[in-house]
Amino acid sequence: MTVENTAIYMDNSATTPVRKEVAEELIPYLIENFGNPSSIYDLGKTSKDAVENARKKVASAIGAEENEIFFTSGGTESDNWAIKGIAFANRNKGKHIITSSIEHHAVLHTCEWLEGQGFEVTYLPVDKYGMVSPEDLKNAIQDDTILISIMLANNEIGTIQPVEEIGKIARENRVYFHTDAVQAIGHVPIDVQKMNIDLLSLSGHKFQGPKGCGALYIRKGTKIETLLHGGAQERKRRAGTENVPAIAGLGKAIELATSEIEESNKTLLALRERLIKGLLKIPKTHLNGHPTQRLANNVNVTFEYIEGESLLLLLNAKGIYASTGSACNSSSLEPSHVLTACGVPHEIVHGSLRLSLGKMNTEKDVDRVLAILPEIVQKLRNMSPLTPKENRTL
Amino acid sequence: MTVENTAIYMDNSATTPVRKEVAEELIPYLIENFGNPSSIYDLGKTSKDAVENARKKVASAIGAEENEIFFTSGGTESDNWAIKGIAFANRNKGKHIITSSIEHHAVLHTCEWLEGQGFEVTYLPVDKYGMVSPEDLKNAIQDDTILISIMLANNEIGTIQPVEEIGKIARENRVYFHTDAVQAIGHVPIDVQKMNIDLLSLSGHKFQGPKGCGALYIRKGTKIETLLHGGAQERKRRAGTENVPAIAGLGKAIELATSEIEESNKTLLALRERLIKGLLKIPKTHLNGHPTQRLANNVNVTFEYIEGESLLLLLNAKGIYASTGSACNSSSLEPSHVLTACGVPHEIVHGSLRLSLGKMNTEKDVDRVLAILPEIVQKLRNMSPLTPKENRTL
Amino acid sequence: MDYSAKVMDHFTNPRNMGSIENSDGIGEVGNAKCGDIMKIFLKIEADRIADVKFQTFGCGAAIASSSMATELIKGKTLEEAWRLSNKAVAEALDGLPPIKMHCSMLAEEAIHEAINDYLKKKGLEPWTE
Amino acid sequence: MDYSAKVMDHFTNPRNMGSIENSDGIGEVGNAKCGDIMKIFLKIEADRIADVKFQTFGCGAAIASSSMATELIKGKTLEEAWRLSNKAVAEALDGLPPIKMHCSMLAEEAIHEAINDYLKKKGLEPWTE
Ligand SMILES: Cc1ncc(COP(=O)(O)O)c(C=O)c1O
Ligand SMILES: Cc1ncc(COP(=O)(O)O)c(C=O)c1O
Repeated sequence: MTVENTAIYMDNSATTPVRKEVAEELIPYLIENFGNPSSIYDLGKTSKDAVENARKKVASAIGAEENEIFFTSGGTESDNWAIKGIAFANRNKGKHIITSSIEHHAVLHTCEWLEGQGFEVTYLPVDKYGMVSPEDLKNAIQDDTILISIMLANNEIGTIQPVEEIGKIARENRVYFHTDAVQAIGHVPIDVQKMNIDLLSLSGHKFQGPKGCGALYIRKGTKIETLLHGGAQERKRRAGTENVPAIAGLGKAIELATSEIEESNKTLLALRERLIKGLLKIPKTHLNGHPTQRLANNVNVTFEYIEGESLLLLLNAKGIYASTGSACNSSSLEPSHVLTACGVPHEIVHGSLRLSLGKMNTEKDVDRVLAILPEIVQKLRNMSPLTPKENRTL
Repeated sequence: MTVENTAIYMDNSATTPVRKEVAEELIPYLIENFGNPSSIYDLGKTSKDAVENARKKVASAIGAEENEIFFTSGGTESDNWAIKGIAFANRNKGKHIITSSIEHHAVLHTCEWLEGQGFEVTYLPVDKYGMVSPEDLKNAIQDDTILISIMLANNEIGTIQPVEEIGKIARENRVYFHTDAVQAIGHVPIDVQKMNIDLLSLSGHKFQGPKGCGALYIRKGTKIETLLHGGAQERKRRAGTENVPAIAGLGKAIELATSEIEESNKTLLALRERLIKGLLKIPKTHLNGHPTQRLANNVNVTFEYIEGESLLLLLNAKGIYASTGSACNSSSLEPSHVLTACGVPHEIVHGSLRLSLGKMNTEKDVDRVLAILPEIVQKLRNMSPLTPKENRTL
Repeated sequence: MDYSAKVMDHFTNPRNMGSIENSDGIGEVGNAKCGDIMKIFLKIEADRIADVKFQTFGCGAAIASSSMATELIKGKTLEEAWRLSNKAVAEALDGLPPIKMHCSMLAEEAIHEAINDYLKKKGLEPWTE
Repeated sequence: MDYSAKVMDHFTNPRNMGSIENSDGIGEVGNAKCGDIMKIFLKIEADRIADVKFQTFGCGAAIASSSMATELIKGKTLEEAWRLSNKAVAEALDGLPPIKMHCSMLAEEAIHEAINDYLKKKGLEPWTE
């Protein structure tokens, strides 16, 4: 980690630094091996080999076959492609889509757009931990349901959905099942066969791969339309000159991330629990998300009476980088739809803090955060008109 | 140029190596300055500054304002967004789109897809040089025409369209004008004001910037729908975590490329003319594209009686990297739609060779190609059943 | 976040933070749902703002706006304080990001509320313009 | 292009390239529009292929297929030559990219045409199966 030594980066769910090994894999394709993979000559072949080698690695990371992996420009494009692609290709079969109310905006806003195109969308509720109920899902399936899109793990609260059960229900009802696994890669072991997943989105920069590069897994035989039309790349299903350096990097990153899951989760889990335990000692503090069915790197708490953006600014001043679900920190001025869907009251949503751990974080980092946070929270509480007398020190 | 010393890369229209200065600009954002531009803390601000700095450079390269530039994953996405975005946002106004028959597939296949969605598309013909006629365009405009999409310069034959005239016609008829400038950047000076361009696509890797990153210029006030839905990036119009390293690199690349146009065109033009003159000495060889209104770096010829893929393979064996419009080299098994639209007979289209020059090419390279090509052409002609006796040496 | 140095200064070291016991006027605007609540306490002496304090639940811009607005009205006549516009607050802070301009609005409104609270307590007509 | 070493060898150094004056049978298939024309010349002696040459307009796979196919039928009986399948040609080349399999088809067809041309010239029934 090369953020200035004193800084503590705890926003790994937002993005991660490219790993050294990944940078080394990627950089030679910028200047030396810059050929276009579609070109017939040797320089093109080198690039093509890099892309196919990465495809193999992505496939093996999720139990898929190589020709089921399509490279995209990231998680957002993968989500858009999966959902619009299935919707448009299967609209003669039906117009109903099921998703959850805590999906990433790349899924939710795509679904909302489809509603404008004549599709019907059911947004499943979640319980207070952010869990979708398989019973609810079963009940939501209609004769004309063509797609279920439920994320594997949530980006804000880290809740891991019962994907295998959802996949089984989808299969039994012959409905395509898409899962946004952007946050899950490198944290949750994935097997698209066992989990009955038909489409899966992933994004390189969430697991120390490059930004601007992702993939969509599409099960063989799936009826899906193309989203980006043009050249014959990606077996004519995703046009555009391949981002060879990024694809090569993504391949390396997913290989490393998935091969190290067990070891990495052990470390992260210990840090996570230490952090949660310490945070909950601050009065009027609540844990968001599921206590156990959660990503090993995700901590999300709310502090009553204070607002997240000002919390982040004070943390930043101390060199601690984190995120919040407060509306004040979102360009839409809407508070976190995820926490709201979990039933967290609006005023409390604004006081949420997400600390997402990564490879670079240490116990020392955790302890420093735990040393610094209480006084920052107190400072803001003293400033807030909402804080009851007993929680003031001033 | 770091291709092995003996190799001659003359496929710069396919892709280009990242420039050293561009790589230097880009690499620090992989590991050190890896923050997410949407993040509030300092590390995020560094990334955001990089993106906005690049946006400024792109804007100034084409005479636009910063808030009219939107970063995408490349030329293909830009073309798809421009055309689908305008079509969907303006369909209550009309369903008619005008384009040309020599556009890149990113435009053509997008238009074809829109035909399937109930839009009507006119594909303007071109003359034997690949020129669109402004008269034809005027005649094609209907009351319900909502978009004209004509490329600035063609990727196969280098023909430069009378874009300023086209822009004027579009403006007079109050029709949006999109131009695919992917091949033009760094070769043709562009001013979106003077040229009345409403939307313009560009792609980093065509001017020594990174692959997988492009931009779409959208004139302020243009009614356009979003293509990739999700987060609030790019002023809520193009979702997805920004590809910060690539965007920073693209900014640097476009700055360098456009500031050096004059100087670079002078060099390229001399090489191009030397190459064309030498090639036309080979019997039964024809120049494709316009003799003067063409990109300074584009050479495209056809050799009668032979097929392009085998030509490329023999060139590759000599370390010369080029491309062809032959069907045998395309994954669609269709010969170049561009040459076909120019009226080049099918059997001759297969014998086309594109040599696209770049910064790294020298007069020595040109002379070496001219020394090697005649014997390769002759070898294939001797093999071909189409070659008349007088053109055989065996 | 694109905050000016002035905003960051007033956010990190807010002036006039706190409350006033037995204040002469209190204004509270905003709501927790939107993530911003601003509460202004006034001490009035001879139609002048002898003292002012604030409590704010909200983002950096909201806190900085509260701090700056209270600074700007301290010692001023009620009329002068009433005429403090949100634009003036934002300008005094060397500008606010467009998306945060509503925070300076909040400061203006809170001052109006507090002045009217004072006027009402005195049995006077509240001001409207 | 994902060509095997064998394909590249036969493409770069094609065997049996050329034509035969006074050949006993000629087969020409494909068309210039598709980018592939293959022409096979046979010299037949005692129902055996005493010599064979080809001319090909086409891609690397087409040229390599011509070269390999002519090698495979040289010295064979007409019946053996007739039974040469496109799959056998492709296999002998260590495989062809899927999109290029039609090139080996062309070789099989050109041989059939050439054999039937010979049979017709001899006043015999052309073979069909
Ligand atoms: C769950 C989830 N889905 C999708 C995305 C979108 O990925 P990207 O920003 O790489 O396009 C993200 C991250 O932003 C995410 O966390
Ligand atoms: C004229 C033209 N338009 C669009 C594209 C597509 O650009 P990209 O492959 O970067 O998506 C290309 C290049 O392939 C091109 O030459």
